Amino acid sequence: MDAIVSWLTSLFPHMAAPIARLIVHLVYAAILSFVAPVVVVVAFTYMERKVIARIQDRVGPNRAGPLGLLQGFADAVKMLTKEDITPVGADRIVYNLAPGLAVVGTILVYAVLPVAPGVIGADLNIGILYVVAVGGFGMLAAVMAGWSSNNKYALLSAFRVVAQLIAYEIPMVIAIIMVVLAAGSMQMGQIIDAQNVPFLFTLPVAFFIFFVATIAEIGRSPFDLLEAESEIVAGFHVEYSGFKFALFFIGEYMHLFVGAGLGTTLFLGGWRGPGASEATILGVLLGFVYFLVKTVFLIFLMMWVRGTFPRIRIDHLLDFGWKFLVPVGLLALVAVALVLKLPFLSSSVLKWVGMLVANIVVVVVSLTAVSFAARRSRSVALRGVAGTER
Amino acid sequence: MPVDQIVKTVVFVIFTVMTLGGGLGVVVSPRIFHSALFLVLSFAGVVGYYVLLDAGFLAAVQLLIYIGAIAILILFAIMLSRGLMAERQSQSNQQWWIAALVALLIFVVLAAVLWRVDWPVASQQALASPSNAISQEGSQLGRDLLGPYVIPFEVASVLLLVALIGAVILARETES
Amino acid sequence: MIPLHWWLIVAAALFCIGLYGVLSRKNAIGVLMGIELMLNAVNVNLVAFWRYITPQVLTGQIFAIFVITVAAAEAAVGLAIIIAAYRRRDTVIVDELDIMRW
Amino acid sequence: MEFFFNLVPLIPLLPLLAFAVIVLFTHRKNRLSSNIAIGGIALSTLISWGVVLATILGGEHVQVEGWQLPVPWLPTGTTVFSVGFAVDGFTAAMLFMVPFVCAMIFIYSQGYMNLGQPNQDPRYARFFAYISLFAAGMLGLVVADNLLLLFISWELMGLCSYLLIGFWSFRNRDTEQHIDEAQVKRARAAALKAFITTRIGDVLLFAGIALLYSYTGSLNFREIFRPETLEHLQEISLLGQPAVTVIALLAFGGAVGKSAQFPLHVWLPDAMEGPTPVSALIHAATMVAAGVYLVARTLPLFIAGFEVAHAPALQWVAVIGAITAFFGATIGLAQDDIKRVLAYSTISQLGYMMMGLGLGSLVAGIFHLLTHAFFKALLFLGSGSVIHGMEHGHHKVAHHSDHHAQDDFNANDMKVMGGLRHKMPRTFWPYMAGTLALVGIVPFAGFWSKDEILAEAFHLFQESGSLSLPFWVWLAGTLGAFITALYMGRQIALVFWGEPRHEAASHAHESPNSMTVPLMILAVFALIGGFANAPFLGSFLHHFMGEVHEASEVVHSAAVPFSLAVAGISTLAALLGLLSGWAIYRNYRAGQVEPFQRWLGPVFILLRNKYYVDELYHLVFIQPAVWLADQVFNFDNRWVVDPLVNLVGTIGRVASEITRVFDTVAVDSWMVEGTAKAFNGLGDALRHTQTGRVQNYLLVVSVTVLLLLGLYMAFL
Amino acid sequence: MLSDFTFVGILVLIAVLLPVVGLGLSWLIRPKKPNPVKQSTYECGIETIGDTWVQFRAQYYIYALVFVVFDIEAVFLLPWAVAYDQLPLYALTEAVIFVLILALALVYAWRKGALRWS
Repeated sequence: MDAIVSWLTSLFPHMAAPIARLIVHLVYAAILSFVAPVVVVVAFTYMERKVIARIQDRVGPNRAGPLGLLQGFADAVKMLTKEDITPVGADRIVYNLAPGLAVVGTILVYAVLPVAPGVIGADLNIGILYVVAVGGFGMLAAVMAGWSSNNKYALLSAFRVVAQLIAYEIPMVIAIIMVVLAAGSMQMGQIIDAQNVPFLFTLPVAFFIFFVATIAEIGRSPFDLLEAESEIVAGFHVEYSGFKFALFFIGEYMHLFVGAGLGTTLFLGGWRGPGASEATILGVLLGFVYFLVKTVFLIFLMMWVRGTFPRIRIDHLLDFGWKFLVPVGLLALVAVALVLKLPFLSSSVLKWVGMLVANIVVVVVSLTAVSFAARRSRSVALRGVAGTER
Repeated sequence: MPVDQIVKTVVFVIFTVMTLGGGLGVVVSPRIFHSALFLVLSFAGVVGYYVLLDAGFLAAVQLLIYIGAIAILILFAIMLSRGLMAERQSQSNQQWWIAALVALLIFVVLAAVLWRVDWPVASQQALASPSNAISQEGSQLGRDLLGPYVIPFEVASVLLLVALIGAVILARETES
Repeated sequence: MIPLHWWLIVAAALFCIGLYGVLSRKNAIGVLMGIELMLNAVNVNLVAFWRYITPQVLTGQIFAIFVITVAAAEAAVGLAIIIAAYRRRDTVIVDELDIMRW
Repeated sequence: MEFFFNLVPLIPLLPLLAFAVIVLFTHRKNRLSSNIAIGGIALSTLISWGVVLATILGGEHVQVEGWQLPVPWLPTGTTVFSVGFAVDGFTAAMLFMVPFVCAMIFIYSQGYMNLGQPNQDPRYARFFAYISLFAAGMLGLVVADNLLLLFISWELMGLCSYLLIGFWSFRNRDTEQHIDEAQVKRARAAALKAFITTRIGDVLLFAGIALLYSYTGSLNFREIFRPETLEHLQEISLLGQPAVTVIALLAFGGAVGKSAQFPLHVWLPDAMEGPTPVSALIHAATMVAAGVYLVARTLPLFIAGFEVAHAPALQWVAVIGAITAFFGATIGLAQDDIKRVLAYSTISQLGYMMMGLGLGSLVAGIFHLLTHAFFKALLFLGSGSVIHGMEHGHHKVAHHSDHHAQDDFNANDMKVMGGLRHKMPRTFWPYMAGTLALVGIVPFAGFWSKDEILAEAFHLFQESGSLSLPFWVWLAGTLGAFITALYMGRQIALVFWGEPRHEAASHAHESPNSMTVPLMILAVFALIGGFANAPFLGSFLHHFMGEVHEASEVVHSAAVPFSLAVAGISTLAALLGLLSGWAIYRNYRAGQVEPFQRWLGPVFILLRNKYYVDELYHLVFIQPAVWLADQVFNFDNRWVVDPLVNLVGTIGRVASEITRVFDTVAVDSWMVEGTAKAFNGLGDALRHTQTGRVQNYLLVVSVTVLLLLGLYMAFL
Repeated sequence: MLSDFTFVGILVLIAVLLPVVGLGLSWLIRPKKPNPVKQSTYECGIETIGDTWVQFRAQYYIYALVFVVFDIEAVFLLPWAVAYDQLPLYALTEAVIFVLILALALVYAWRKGALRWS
């Protein structure tokens, strides 16, 4: 970004630096607000359909354009031209605000996503906290949509969404705290800089928690209860149609991408890779490619998960969040903090090894605890069965 | 006036409209659900204030706690105690006009006092470089919280524990 | 910079709006929202004082964080009380919750 | 020895920890809970005595300079609120007494609450949690090095007293039928009364603390009592007085509430509704001692800028103390409830302590506080033992007889007792020791400490050479001593002599060891406690803590020489009172009109009804407050006129009632009761005006704030 | 500091244009033929029965409650985590105590069945 600013000022000597910066900001904001949504939605709906089709041994979209590549654009045009219906009894203002809030809230997160060396909207020093904080708009949008639709299923769904979001926000925050602890900063740039060894390898537990929580936050299968068609029709946006529905849809895919992008930044070293640097245009492009590859890989993982696991029940979902991820996260947090203060782990390599060991210990301990609890509840259940038979 | 000063003033006015307009919406809106949404608007204005005051961390905290948590809590409570929200009846009690008068008078008095006081504003130099809660170099806030404020820091966790216990006891549906 | 007076007066206005809400709303949740507004006004004051009078020490910000903490605890318990009252007495109208009279 | 000082923070923290552990973890296990509580206070006692020993051995350096441990709590701007600890001679003297007496009471409680018996209290564990917290509050208050921690502890005690006095304020209908509805209601009312009455004092104290902080920027005792700080405080004028006097009087207001001085004494007798160990705790070691401690601790504020004999704040202390001492003792004459007699005796003895302090003598006041703590704890626990025995006797009687004797038996009523010295010898002898100590017979503890106060007064009287304040104080003290002896004579005669006047009394039997052993231990202290400062043993306490306030350069204390005349007069008065009380009531029979009533007539009724102070407060404070509330809240309602009319009517009626009271008292005491009832009824009628709407109340608060702001603006 | 946030401000302004422009565009080109059946509330194909405002469970509120508590924990722990390198050893114990007390909250809610969905 700074490079572009200085390039602009050198190109137009009369231009003041703030103006140049403003122009760059405006352009980048426009890219994030208009280009990114279209690209993300089109590309990843296509990818998702293809991947899921592969997993389910189908072909997927193949009519619109070569290999069905234009399917996404066709859908976009369809959405724009659909009739927009507002149900009677809806609270019109709130009803119309909700989809906008959903999509704007998601786009705001992109402001701190470093997509390539030096390319980041605002490298805030509270970067990751900003991400978590802005995430609150998603909840608000869901509640607003659910409430204003004047539909009890929509409202029920909104409740479920919020319950789910809050159940997984906490583990996610704990995972983030672990990253911040290891990196010593909340700033995205510094977090990337700190990953000489990607945190995936030093903090696997944090990555696991973050990954699961991200899937749940986005509301994808197997955590897609909020739109479990068979139970609550189609989620809090059941009454929405046309472009308003499209906005929710865009928001969802933007969220998917940014979730994976954050995962990349926090745990896979972001844009880092051989040859990526801020110094040359080639380096920047290379960094962008690395970022994209890693992010797409994470998205592929999520699609894989979607194709593999069945949807889980709401009580299991909440239990998994509150009674497994949160305690494990807290345990791992304490373990990592302990390791970082151990006096004999003096070099950074030793610290990485120590964190890894701590994580493995946490995994072992928590798995043992879970299996113990499971065995106990099973034996209780068995005893119950035996009791009824007698 | 330099450009950035004008921009700041405009931004300040926008946030003030959000904050006070939202606040007014909270207290006069006939539907409690709208009140809650206005409350969010007001909180968002305060977020803007914190940004203008160079308290970025607090802005994020305000967003996280007030909009992300407290507003949600309030919305939940509204939905759990439905009944009132659908009706478009008056949301004010009989003493509202005295209340309005008193609030207005208090505002006048406060404003007069605040206006008169000659605040001991710090030097230009100090104003230009405020301390930063979270900065490039690390967290002054973290050092303070675990330094001179360590007792309040721990007490806060106890407070939260107590609040949680109390609220769970109160809100739990009676076992039957 | 924007003069300190402006912040203080805006905060005072927010405080008085909140006060009005507390005094005049029928719905207990509305009362609680008024309280939240008042607490926000306090925080604006704290942060403004920090920024303008003692920008070198973080006291103002730290106090604001503690106020936010207390506000959250207060909201949690307050709303729980309201929900409990609603469940038992089927109303959230403050005027009807007058079991303490006489 | 430094070792013990480092443990000082543990002294209040251990009982606090015991409280937390009981509440959070062991509240279902009764025996464990009580053992944890006792263990906590016992450890505190050990540490405290270690500290006392260290202080004694540390010599003048530690006793005067003290040892400090500041703990920063909350930095606010440029100053830091600290919650530190400090120990000096004075603290050490308190530390000798407080945890020990508390420990005795804890052990006693295990028996009193019927551990392991079928009638064990269902909230047994909770009781121990509460008293642990109570003890933690008092100990925190004693070791605080600043007014902030002192105030926190102070309020903690306020809360605990509320919880404990109202301990029986609810009952489980299935399991607690022995607690009748009336008692539940009384407990509730008493708890509220204690809380609200002391709250009046607390508000004053808080105002004083805030004022002090705003002037000095510190709440640390050491810093406040620096000569230059005191001088600074003298120079500021506030309401036409030096600020220091105003602050001192506000602090004294707090002490008046907490230590049940006239006119805020009304809560203390009602506090009897709590379990007896609580009464002992409140009356002896903790609650009421806190007020005296506060005055003693802040004594330099009372004197600063004046001669000791002419300091206005100090004179107030002396006057209030003298009034309370006399007035409490006279009420004690006419009470039937064994604990109530002791309660009024406490009020009166607290008056003595305040008198001592009011004469500028730290040692005299605190010496009496210490000895009194021992013998009053003894007397209360003894009375608890008596009641316990009576209840057992009643239980037995009720068990044997066919009719269910839930009738109107009151185990606290001295009129139904009698002859218990044979039934309960192990309660009787310690009780006698306590009585002799309270009355002030050589060589029991009370003699030495009471004499010290009276000698101080007499000494000042001799110095001034005129019938000024010290003389009246001395006179009130001496008269009080006589009356004290009189009512104690009446009490022991009614309880332990004569014939049993009720079946329960004849079937009463001795209490368990966990109750009687603490009594005996305390009896030993009641006997020898006075030697700590006995003149012929060199007035040890004087050397130990007398110079604590010297650093402030305003308090100078030297031991007043022992005066045979003063001691002789008061001993004579005491002996005379005790013997005549005993002689008059020795052969009192059930159903007789009391001898005192026969002789004193209407005065006796006045005393029995405690000078009608409660009724007066109801009339003067509660009703107008309620009325005012109503008017303010509903001034837009249609009943603007009605209450006004009512008020006029009320005033007229009240006036007529008052005259009627004075007219009829001499004729027929029943009319008095009727009047009281009429007042009550009036109160009921006016009570309906309290709206119960929070927003109304807050509106009034807002209007008040507005008015205050307006005033501030006007004077800006 | 403020300049860090200018981009966020610009992004808000521009991002709001997305729904505005999109809705405007679709308003221009979409069909508009409302009728009562179309506008009625959709539930499962048959007519809606009863009020929308069914009674919701307090359980949701309790989840939100635990969430609030832990959210605040995050607010306190993030500065701690950032400053962790520069803090002495006792920062570890302090934070562990802090976390333990909140874990106690979780345990309490768990034991009381506040986290049970049924």
